[in-house]
Amino acid sequence: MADPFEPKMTAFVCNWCTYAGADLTGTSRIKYQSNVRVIRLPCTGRIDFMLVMKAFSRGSDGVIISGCHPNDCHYTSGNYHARRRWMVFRDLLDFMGIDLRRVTFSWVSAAEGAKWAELVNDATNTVRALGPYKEVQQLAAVGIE
Amino acid sequence: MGAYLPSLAGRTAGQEKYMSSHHESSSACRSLAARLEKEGEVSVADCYQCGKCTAGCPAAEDMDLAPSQVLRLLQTESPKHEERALKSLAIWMCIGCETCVTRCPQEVDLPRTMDFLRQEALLRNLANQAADDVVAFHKAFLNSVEKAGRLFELGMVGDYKLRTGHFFKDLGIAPTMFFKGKLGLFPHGGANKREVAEIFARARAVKKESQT
Amino acid sequence: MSGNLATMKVGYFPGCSLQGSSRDFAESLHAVAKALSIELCEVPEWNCCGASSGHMIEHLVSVALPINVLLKAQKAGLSQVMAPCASCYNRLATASYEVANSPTTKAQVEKVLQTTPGSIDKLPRVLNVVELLAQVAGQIGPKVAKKFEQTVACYYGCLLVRPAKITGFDRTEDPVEMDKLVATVGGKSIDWNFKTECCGASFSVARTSVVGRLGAKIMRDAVERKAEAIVVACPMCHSNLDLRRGEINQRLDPKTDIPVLFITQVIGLALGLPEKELGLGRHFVPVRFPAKPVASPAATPAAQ
Amino acid sequence: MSRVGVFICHCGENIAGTVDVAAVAKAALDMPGVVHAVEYKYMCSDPGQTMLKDAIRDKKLDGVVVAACSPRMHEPTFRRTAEEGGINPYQCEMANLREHCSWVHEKGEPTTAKAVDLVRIQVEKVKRNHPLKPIRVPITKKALVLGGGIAGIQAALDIANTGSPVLLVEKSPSIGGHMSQLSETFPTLDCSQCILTPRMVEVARHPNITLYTYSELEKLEGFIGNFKATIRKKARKIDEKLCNGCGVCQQKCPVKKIPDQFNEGLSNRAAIYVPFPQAVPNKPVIDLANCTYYKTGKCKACEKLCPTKAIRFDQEDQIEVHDVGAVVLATGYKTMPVGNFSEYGYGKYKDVIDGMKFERLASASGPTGGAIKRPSDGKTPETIVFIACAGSRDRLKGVPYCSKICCMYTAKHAMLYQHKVHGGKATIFYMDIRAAGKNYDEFVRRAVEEDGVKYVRGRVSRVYEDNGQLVVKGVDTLLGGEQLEIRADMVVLATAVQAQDGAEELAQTLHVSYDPYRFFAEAHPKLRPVETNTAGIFLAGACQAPRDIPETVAQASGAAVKVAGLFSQPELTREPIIAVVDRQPPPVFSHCVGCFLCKSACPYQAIEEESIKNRNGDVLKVVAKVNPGLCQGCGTCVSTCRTKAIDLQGFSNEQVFAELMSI
Amino acid sequence: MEALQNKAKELLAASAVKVVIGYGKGTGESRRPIFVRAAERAGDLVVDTACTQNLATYLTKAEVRALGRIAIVAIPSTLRSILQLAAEKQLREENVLALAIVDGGVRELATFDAIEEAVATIPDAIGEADQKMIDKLTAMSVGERRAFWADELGRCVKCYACRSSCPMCYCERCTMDCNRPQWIPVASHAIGNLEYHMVRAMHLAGRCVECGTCGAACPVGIPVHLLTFFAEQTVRRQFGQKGGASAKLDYAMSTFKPDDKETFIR
Repeated sequence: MADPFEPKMTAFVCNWCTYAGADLTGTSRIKYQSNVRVIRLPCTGRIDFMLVMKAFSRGSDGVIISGCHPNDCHYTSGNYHARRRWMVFRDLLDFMGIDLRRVTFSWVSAAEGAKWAELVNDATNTVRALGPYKEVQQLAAVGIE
Repeated sequence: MGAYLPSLAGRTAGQEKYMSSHHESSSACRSLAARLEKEGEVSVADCYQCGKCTAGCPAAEDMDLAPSQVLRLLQTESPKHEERALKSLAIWMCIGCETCVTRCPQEVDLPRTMDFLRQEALLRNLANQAADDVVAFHKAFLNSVEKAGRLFELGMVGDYKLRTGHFFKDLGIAPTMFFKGKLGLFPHGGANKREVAEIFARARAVKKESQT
Repeated sequence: MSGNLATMKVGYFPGCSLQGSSRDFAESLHAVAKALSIELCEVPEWNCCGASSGHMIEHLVSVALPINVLLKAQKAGLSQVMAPCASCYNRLATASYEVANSPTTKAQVEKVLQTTPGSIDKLPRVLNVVELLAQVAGQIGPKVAKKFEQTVACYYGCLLVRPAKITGFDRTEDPVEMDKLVATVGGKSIDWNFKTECCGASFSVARTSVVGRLGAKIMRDAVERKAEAIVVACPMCHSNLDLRRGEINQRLDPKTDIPVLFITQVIGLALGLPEKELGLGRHFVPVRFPAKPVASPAATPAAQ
Repeated sequence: MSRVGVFICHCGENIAGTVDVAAVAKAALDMPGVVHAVEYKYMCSDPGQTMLKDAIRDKKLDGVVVAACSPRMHEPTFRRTAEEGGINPYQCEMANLREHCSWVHEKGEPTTAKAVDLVRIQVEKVKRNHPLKPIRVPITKKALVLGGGIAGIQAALDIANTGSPVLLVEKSPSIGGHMSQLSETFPTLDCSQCILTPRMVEVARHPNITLYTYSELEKLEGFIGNFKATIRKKARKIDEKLCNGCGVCQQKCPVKKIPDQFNEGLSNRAAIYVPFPQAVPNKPVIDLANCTYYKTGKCKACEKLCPTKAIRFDQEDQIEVHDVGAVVLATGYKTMPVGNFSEYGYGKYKDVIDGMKFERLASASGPTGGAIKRPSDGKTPETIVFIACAGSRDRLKGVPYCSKICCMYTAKHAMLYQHKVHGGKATIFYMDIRAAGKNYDEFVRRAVEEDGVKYVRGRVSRVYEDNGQLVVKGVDTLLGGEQLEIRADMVVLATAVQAQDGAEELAQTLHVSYDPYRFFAEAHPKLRPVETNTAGIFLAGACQAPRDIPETVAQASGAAVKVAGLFSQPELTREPIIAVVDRQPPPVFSHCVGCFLCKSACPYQAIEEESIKNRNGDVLKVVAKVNPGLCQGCGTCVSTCRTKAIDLQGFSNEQVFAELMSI
Repeated sequence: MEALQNKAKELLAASAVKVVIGYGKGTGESRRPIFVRAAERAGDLVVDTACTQNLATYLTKAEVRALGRIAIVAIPSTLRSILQLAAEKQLREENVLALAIVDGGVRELATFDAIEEAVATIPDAIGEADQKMIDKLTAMSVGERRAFWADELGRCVKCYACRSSCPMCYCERCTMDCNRPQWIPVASHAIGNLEYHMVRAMHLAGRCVECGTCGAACPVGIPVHLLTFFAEQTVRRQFGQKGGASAKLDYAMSTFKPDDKETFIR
């Protein structure tokens, strides 16, 4: 624990808007913090809430979930379904005592390269400030024989 | 339509102007359009200058500015233009018949805008002289209400005449009115005078703080 | 609102002019209401609604005053309030609309009137006189004593029908409710162009010339289309077309002396109520059918 | 145990300049399952790709990870290469070391560490990839065109000319649509009928086109290449084969006073009628609502007098079902009913008319033979006022959008009027003149400069009638808002263009989306203007947005090409990135419990119910089944499925889970 | 009570149904589910306030299905279960007859429509104690909640009693049993337990009929039902949809409105 804490960020993004947006961040050479690891899925509709749970139990300190803006979904309505799922899942996370400041939901379009950089930086900074997600990581330790 | 200051420059310039006029600065830094949007919930930006309001306005021929021009002057957000609107006779000639807003394709509430401009013009002492009688009438009217809780027509007319000096105007019809029982010689009781007076007072107070 | 209640109870906001310049309107209204067994419950301690000047120069006042009236009515347990004066009607309606649709204004008004939160959420419904009469039109027909067999021009003016989203009354551009009432009492009403054109309203005092000009247009079209009288439901329309007839006639050739009646007077006449009760005597332009040219007292003095 | 090869691209300095590629390669070699890891300057170059192919062969690789640029850039490239190398293309994944790493982070250890992670993620994924085959779907090479206006006609002809059969369905008794009602057309003033009629006839004669007039689409099932269309042929009550269009029935029909829709009510027609002389097909139809026989049970005059005995009072609607591979929507528009513009007195005053009525008045085939006459008294209007934007750009009473064609047709109307009524005075009240188009602005200028049309910049507040004339109260905003009162003999409103009635319902039957104004929505506003978001359904003309004739025709041909392109393939091949429902040996059959919650989650109605039966055909279990033709692979169903019975090929639970666990 | 017994007798005698699932005497004051298959045993049926378990759980069990048409003694949550199961195509109208307990008496509900009407009259309220608890929890700080659940779920032994007692957990293979990938570790440990209960809550959001049987079934007394109750409530609050309201599918989590309102997506 000598060197300063660098949060482990996991991002689940859709292929058509946010992943493309992140590509644009690259082509526009906008720099952002390197903590994030992106997992690419076809659509936010494909993002199983279990993935978020697993990300935490796997030791992520923060999670980013992002896809197409409403109306822009490549699959017309995958993001609408996702949004509903998040609206419930987020409440449940909170109800079960998961710190919502560690979960960032966002719409980033293929044109919003800058927004992606900003998003990642904000999320990373927030989580860095919060420190490692001991609460859950401890849980993980408990009872694993 | 000549070129005008870009709105930003306009605003700062506007500030000085407002300062010089006795008027609390806070609201001053914002353009009339911006304040109208906040205080009156009317967006002059919605107006695309089709002129339908002017076309149907019964008072237009007594106005020095067409109603649509009044909106245009606000759209530029330049103090120069705002002042022209405030000094115009037009805002006082508006009868409030609501014809314009009833037909406006963009639902811009022009009567409300006119109300706003009249109040602002009074506040800044910019009211057009040619409208003195109109102003006098409205003041007399409200005065009467503020005092008696209800309008006392004879009193109001008297007050109006004092304010305007139109002593002989309408003198002819007065006796007839009286004789026809249409002019009460005494104010009507019945209203809760204090209450009404307080409403006036508090309203003015609230208005002020809403602007600061 | 079913049209045939034994006695119908409705809140009543006279407004200032009905106590003064428009006594005749008041008298005829009360007479007719009595005849149709409508109980007009005057709003206790009512205050002026601020029309026509309030909104012109002090907006917040112009909202607070009417709401204050409606709150009193609400306290008195009145579910609807009828304002005979079109101007009052419009102010009451507008004020209710504004507090209902603009949170900011609502908050401010609550401050001004120092009301308990929520109390201005369920204000009484505002009616104009024509709306009220339309509600009981069913009972008027049978009660008609002598048909009102004149051809008239129903003049609605501005504030009964505008703006639609606020008054929500009748057809904004081409209203018909008053015409229907005239028909129920056996009258004929003409189809004309100035039903809703403005007559100059509150400029009656300050800008008589405007009233003269606008009034002239209105009268001309009505007369050309063979109207024997103008029927109105607004004190300002009435005084502008009646009291200011001199001003108007200066711009008319030939001059016209057709009378201006309140809709309540028309119905009153049909119900056979005595002219006195209907305040017909108070008019400047005498009520005669057919109007024969008289040197109306209004004609002379206005010219000065 | 899988044998994965990792190929790290320097992309010149783009990656290597920031990421320690050698270190990445070294780290990769330590990853379980990786048997080969190299770095190279340009993986996408020929030598780079050859290197990849050789490695696959020599090192017997069964999976490949190319760590280079974004998969959105080169995934297709490297998958092809992998295939040429001898493995299934879907055994190749890309790690995005450029856009997501080297270009967005500073040079340094953390960046290299991230690069390694990105590679590991893909290695873990590729180890769980399965060989996938592109999906092949057969195509029925027959097109359905909905709407027989100029858009439908053009699309049908273009498709038919490529050799594919076309069903053209029109709901009214004749094709031709609005264009057949028009007088002359801007900007060339050539007569609409003259250019349209030949096309209509061509449609009728074309061997590849089957014409369904007076018919409607009832139902459309299936998916791209494999639609099933149910068409209702409404009963004309005549035998089209026997009828020779002599027209005796129309002359003899006792009911004559029915407002003629084609002439916008400016003339009357009989209860049995052909909509207009040039109608295709030129066969009458009986209007049940007005026919005396259907109202009273008596009459039958037409039947008695028909020389070919073609009248069939007992004729019923017919339902036909056809397989089609593609659909072109060309259902057109309607003009806004102006009833709600009471301030203009439309409906109250006979001489206040809309643009379409004016077209009929100006049309040589119209009720007045092309003479401009007032509907009220047949008098020639000496003064005429045109009001633009009657409904368009009007939030309050109309539609907020610009109807696009009005500026042009109003200019045309004024011009025609000036040509037909010498010394007539035409005034146009306008807000803006939108005349963007080839020779459009020139056209408008001509109206002003040569034909003396007066353009007044301002809107009209009110129109009212005053002894026999219409008083138009307008304003001239260019004169500083001066009020302007014109006493006109006739007023023409340029009414807004709106989506066709029933557009919403149709969109729902077809599962195409539509905008707030009920116009059908294109798949992409710029790049896919004639496609809908439902594969195999295309758009032409004003059913998508207000359009003029040139645009409509162009778009129709565009749609036709899309159809032709689709039909040119032997069969449809699609990315195998689709969802599948698992199948298990009996007695389980599938982990799917058949709750079908996924069904409502699917944006494409791709999920069907499949009954698993035993030999004697009794149902053992009903489970979900994904239609590979419809599924687009969004995976929404996968995350809805509680039993994890549905999975998405290419992004399977196992793959994604492994990716996550590798971090 | 007699009413019910007679009805059951009559139904079985006429073999209008093959079995009546109802409540019988359990140890002490408790009640246990019983399956009455012969008219003469109808007397074993008991109805009283102690009958709180949601018997609908048995409707989807193959063994029970095999018996033929089922009559089931139904408390409100049972009725909702029937509708939800119907909506999820797990139940056919002709195979089930609900014997709803309405203030002591018994009402025969043979059609889904009838049940829908009955359900429509049930207020959207859960037990007072449970509601209090939920309110208490939501009032806590997130840390306190985490502590609360860590403590509660710490006792979970993954016996799956909650799952097997739940009428909506009828899946033949639960996510829990899915091993490729192994979403949730088999062994019982804190994080796995957290994940497991999150899965249950999410899977029941918009489907939970709020019977609380899962909570009652928990051998170590974890209030697991609060999770599904909360899930159901947040669904109802945000989308106005409700589990077990109709036999026609209206599942909040597989439908959407373009204007669903949230405040957290940036």
